[in-house]
Amino acid sequence: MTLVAEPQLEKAEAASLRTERIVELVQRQGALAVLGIVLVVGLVAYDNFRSFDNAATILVSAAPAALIALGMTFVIITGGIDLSVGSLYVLGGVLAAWASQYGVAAAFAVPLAVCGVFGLVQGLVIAYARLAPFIVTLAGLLGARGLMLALSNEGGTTYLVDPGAFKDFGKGELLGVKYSVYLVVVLFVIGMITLYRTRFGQSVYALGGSEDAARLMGVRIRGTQIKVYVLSGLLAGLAGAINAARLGSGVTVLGTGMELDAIAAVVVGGTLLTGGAGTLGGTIAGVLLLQVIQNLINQDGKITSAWQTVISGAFIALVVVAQTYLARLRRVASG
Amino acid sequence: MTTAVSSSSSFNSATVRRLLPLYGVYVALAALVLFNIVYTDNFLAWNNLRIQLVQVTPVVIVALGMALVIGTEGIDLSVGSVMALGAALIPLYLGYGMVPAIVLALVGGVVVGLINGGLVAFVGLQPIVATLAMLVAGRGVALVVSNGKYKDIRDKDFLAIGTDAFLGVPYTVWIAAVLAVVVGFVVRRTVFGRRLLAIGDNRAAAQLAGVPVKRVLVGVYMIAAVLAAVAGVIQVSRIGSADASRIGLLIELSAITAVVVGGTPLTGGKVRVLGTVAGAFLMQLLTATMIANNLKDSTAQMVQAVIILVAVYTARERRTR
Amino acid sequence: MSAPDAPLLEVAGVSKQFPGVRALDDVSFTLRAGEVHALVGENGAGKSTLIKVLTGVYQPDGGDLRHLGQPATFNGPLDAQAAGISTIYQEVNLVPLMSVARNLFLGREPRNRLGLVDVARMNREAAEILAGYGITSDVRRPLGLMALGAQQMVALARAVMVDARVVVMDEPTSSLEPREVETLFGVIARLHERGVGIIYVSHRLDELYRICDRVTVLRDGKLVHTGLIKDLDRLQLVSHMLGRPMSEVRKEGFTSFGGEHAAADSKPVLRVADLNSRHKLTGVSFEVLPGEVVGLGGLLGAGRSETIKAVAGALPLDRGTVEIDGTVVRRPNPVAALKAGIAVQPEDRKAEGLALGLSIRENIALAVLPRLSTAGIVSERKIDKIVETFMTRLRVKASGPHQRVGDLSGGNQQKVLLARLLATGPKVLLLDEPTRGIDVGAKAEVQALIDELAAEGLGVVLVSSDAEELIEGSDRVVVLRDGAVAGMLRGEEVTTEHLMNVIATAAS
Amino acid sequence: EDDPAAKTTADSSAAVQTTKSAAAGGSTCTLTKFGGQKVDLKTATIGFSQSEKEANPFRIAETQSIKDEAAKLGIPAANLKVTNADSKFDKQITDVSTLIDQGVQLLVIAPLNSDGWDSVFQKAAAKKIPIVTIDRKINAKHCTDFLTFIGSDFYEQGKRAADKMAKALNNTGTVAILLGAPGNNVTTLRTNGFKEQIAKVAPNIKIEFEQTGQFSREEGQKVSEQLLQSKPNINGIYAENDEMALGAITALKGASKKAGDVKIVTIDGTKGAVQGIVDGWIYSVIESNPRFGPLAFGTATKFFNGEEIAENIIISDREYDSANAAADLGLAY
Ligand SMILES: Nc1ncnc2c1ncn2[C@@H]1O[C@H](COP(=O)(O)OP(=O)(O)OP(=O)(O)O)[C@@H](O)[C@H]1O
Ligand SMILES: Nc1ncnc2c1ncn2[C@@H]1O[C@H](COP(=O)(O)OP(=O)(O)OP(=O)(O)O)[C@@H](O)[C@H]1O
Ligand SMILES: [Mg+2]
Ligand SMILES: [Mg+2]
Repeated sequence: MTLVAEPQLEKAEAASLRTERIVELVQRQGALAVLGIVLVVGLVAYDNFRSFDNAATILVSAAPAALIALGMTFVIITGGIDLSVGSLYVLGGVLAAWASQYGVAAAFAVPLAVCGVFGLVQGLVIAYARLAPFIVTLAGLLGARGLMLALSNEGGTTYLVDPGAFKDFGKGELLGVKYSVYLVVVLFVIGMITLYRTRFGQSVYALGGSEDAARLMGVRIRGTQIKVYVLSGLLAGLAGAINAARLGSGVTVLGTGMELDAIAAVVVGGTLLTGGAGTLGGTIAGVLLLQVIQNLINQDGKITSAWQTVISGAFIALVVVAQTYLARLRRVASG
Repeated sequence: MTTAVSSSSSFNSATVRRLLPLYGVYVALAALVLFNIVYTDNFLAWNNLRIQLVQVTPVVIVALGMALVIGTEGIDLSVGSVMALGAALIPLYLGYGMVPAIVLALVGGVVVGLINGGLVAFVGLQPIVATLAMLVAGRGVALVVSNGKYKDIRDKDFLAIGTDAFLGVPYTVWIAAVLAVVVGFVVRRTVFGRRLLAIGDNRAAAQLAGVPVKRVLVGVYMIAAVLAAVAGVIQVSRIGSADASRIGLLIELSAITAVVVGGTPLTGGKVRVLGTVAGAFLMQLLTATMIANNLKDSTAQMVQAVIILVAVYTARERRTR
Repeated sequence: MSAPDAPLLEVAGVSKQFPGVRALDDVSFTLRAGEVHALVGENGAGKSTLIKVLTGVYQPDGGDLRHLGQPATFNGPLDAQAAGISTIYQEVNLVPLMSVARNLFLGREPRNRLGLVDVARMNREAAEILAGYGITSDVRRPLGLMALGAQQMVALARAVMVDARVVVMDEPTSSLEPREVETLFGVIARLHERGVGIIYVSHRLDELYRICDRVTVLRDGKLVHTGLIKDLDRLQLVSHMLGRPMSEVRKEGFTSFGGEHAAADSKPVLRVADLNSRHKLTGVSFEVLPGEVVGLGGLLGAGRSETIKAVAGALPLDRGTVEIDGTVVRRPNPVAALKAGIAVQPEDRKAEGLALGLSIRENIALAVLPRLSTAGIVSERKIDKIVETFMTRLRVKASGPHQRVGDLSGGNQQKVLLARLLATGPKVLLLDEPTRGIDVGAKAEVQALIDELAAEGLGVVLVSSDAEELIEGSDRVVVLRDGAVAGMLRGEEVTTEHLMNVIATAAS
Repeated sequence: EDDPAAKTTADSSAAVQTTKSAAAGGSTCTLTKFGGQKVDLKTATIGFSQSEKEANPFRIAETQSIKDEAAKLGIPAANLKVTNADSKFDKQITDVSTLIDQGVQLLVIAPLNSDGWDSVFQKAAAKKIPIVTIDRKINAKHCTDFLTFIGSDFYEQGKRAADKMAKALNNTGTVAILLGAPGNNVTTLRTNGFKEQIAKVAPNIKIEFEQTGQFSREEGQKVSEQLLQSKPNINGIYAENDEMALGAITALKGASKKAGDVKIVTIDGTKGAVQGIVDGWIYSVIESNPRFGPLAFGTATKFFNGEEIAENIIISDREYDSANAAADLGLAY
């Protein structure tokens, strides 16, 4: 026995199914489509946009944001949200720079451990005290920033990355592209496998799709919740670490508004904030899209900082509105 | 958000459990006041209380609107930018007098509210996304309007709003108090308020029950934005300058915290106005306590994090579990 | 392990308290291997709660649970599943956004050598399994796009898929059409042969007599009877459930509907003409006279709910008009429809009907707020009056008007919803499955009420999957198929036989 | 509407930066030592990376000064690429990287932070692009990573503020500090300079209160209001920028203090603050001159002409007090 559904469908239904599939594709890959359009505009309008260097710059700059958005995607698919990532990102950077004196392993391990524990605590509170993720991670945002300030003498001390393997990691390139970009690619592939092809991934979707149903179907709700917040914390810490390696120091003035940027990227990538649906491919497209827009604004060089903000905001709205309309079209097409 | 599951309720502490969410924020507030009476110099001086009242005003006003939005199961991240926009509009028409300038600032709020509400109600965007876009773009517009620069305000009448008092209580505090009463009345006693809660509890059901859902939603976002604009105007009158790049920065987080700490659940269907005001006071007093005792910024932020968690934990709804 | 003849599941003296309600009070229950055990009782009797206690969703406040003769505690549905207890809960509990196959296999996905989910195999196997239940739609599509009945079949397939020793079904047939019910009974028969113990909850008595061996009756959280079902006749069973002497209980098998009502010469109160909505409705037209009950018949997915929604202005239309008392409703939307005098009771009362977090009072008043207010300010006095009137009239059982609707039993929730409709003083009532999931007592009351309302001159449109209810209750039946009118039964033709005929010929 | 360009040009001759010590401290750098190419500024592409939104007087004046000077030198507007990091450090790093990709031949950077520029240096060094940092220093290797730093000595500013405070209070009293944004080296240096100098010259002055006002007027006012409640007997306020000082004045007015009751010393030299001296509210303002255009382009020209360039070009900042405020109000920005 195989799939028997389609042959039985009448012609008209088959046709409507086909349009539905197309609309679905466009909608799922909406960010990618817009990214394509924006890239074409950039390529045509700005000479410098075409260079390999510029592409490399876009990728490297997008790396930390991509990692944060990766974790955020998991969290948002469960129907949660993580506002603490911006603070954890700074904290991770400071810790990595400080720990780099003990070698490259410590430089990665310390931020991962601390930010992971931060995520764990948030996950535990969300899962067991059943407080809204929004509020818990808002407190996490303050807590992590406070910890970062405490560690850095109220932000006054900037730890420099020790010359050594960790710093080399930040400087190193392969085929003209920084190592961090490869790391991000690898992690996204692992992320995709985890999300689409493991039981944990299934439980992430189930939890976001319907918490009650998931519980009754035997999904370990708390375990899943805790895991996604740990994951998000770890990735934010790692993003901080690779950024510290790149910058050569544990900069303390980073990260404000980073959480909103990450959320925007994830949402632009087509993930529903209500949970239950979303893709990592969309998230990558979302991250790159926001980065490319910035890049184009810089290429132009004449847009004042005030207008830059207007454009960014309008763009987010535009993409999301377009997506909503496509989703509606799809629902109509599928009846 | 969810119903049911696990554990049973016991009876001995049942009353406490029932009352704590309702009055937890007031208990916390009282505890903090006691702490301050003992440890903070001059805490009970009228001047000090006046300062606390004046400083909390913008958060209270913004939080009132936020509470309404949260009551519809929404959220409004754009309030800070709306404050900035309101502030940026003030100097433009102050030359024609105080009233036109204020009216214009409020109209700015109305416009943003219409856009927010439109995106949520008609386009069907999730509130957090719609208002996130507006958070970014709104401040940009404020900066464009103000030409990127802040302006000092010299209009005596206008500055009087921020500095003068009636019966010893500053005008701004009166404004906040009146707004709180009005919002409380709207929630409890008006058709609009009932409808808002029904939408927050079950939007589909409200729709089928003939509630003009879209109109109510647009109304709610408009009120939130206008209140934010009012807060912006008050802030300008208090500081004496309109700085679009600074005013209202991160106030959305303070406002949401105040609302949630005050016992309004993020899941909608319920609005607690007095709790919201108390929540705002709690957070204000917390900051004041830490500044007055010259705590380091790092410590202050960590303490604040813990207190938010504890407060929200006590205020959380405990039904059915 | 345990003694071979030990009961599969056994509870002794369990109690469960919710804020303000004692949902279970010292209940004992035994499930033996190879039996189909009916669990019956009025709405709110505690059936679902007992099931949730048995399957680890709730921890009981007191009492013992034994599994295969051994004391057991289940710390969650997963524990129960591991012990071979599968459950189909009352509300379809699947994840609408996930694909059908992923829903079917959630938590037990087939994995390849790398430990990764083998998606191809999962889809293949899912398609095979579901074909056995008569479901042939694409298993890769989101479950939510399926009809409710099909979703219920997926839940059933999921529950039976594993080697379950116990299968619990909480009202599995409430959203199934007759053909699907037969499939379900086939599955139950197979399980029965395999020696699986089945707990079966339903309000449909004839089903119980067809498939069940033993019956346990709950009332107000207490055990009132347990024994072989063949030892009880329907009258006795109903009298146990209601806790009233048999003489008071109506003769079984009949609905509480009376005779015909419509005055043939009056002008139609509702006229629906040529409703079209892409993929959903094509050219639906019918009329309802004042005092007439018009039934909408058809199979699941025939477009009955869609028609109701379209008339109520809740479904975007490409074409078509709705006329009340000769006046066309312009710009069809729920507000305009309500103003014109159309009141709708949606199919899913939890998702679309009631604001469960609000009080009875607020729910009843919701639709008529403008009438109960001056200048936008509500009059508490007027609300109290109207709420009291309707709570009394519909005999809503609650601790008071301020009780949260979510805490009421299904039947009482339905009554609150009806109260809200009636409070608007409608000319036309659209009722989509008004008695779904409510107990015999409440059902009779609702049916009597529909009669009464029609007698008062309202036009009623009635949708019901219960053929008996539809036939007994309607003066005319409009039969739908694929979103179009396939036939019409009137007068003498309004019989189950004719209905089946029209559906069958239309479907062929 | 006031036109900042017109105003700046009007007093630019008087307000222009002057260097304090052309060769003070550090090594020197030449084009050969640096290894770059000679570039004619008039036809070159030049990148300017601004750190914060041009919303406060300092940033407005700074960006305007760079643009004005470029125009004065006849550099086509299209050749001057300006980016704004909107106070986001990550964005500034990306901005500068993009500028390098666009082929700029000279980088003028107003850095948001002193550390964290490794990746930029790596990239700029590969293309031998000289970097001139203005207003804040970057911690890096001179003549390899960057060409020169032009700006004020923040530590010195703190010390000068301390001297003024000591004088204002006659060496005794209690003082509060309104700190700048935490984690900012301007804050750190202005704080350390002030504290150390106070300890040295006026040990009887007690610093009883330090809270951040985030360099903003609003926060400055809020914190000052709290301060005046918990420490009503404060004698002096040291504000690490003018904005916070102006906020403090509003707070003092609100607490019914009179001008001069509390001595305020502040840093920056904005019009508002200097006016504050005239009005009697502020005791003294230490200037931090933002008009970097002429000096930045002048230095670059010299560099490309083969002249020696010092590591630090420290500008001599003015100071304003009751003696000169009224007369020099026009010099403030
Ligand atoms: N989570 C809960 N919180 C509070 N009360 C509850 C909860 N669940 C059930 N109840 C109450 O417990 C009682 C028993 O409910 P239960 O759902 O077991 O009834 P039921 O027999 O399944 O009814 P129905 O036939 O309507 O499904 C009802 O009064 C109900 O209101
Ligand atoms: N087997 C199926 N697979 C996918 N979609 C279906 C299937 N059956 C029905 N549908 C869709 O589900 C919708 C259900 O229609 P609707 O709810 O109006 O049916 P109904 O006649 O009211 O049945 P019910 O008794 O459930 O109320 C229809 O739009 C139809 O396109
Ligand atoms: Mg039940
Ligand atoms: Mg239906």
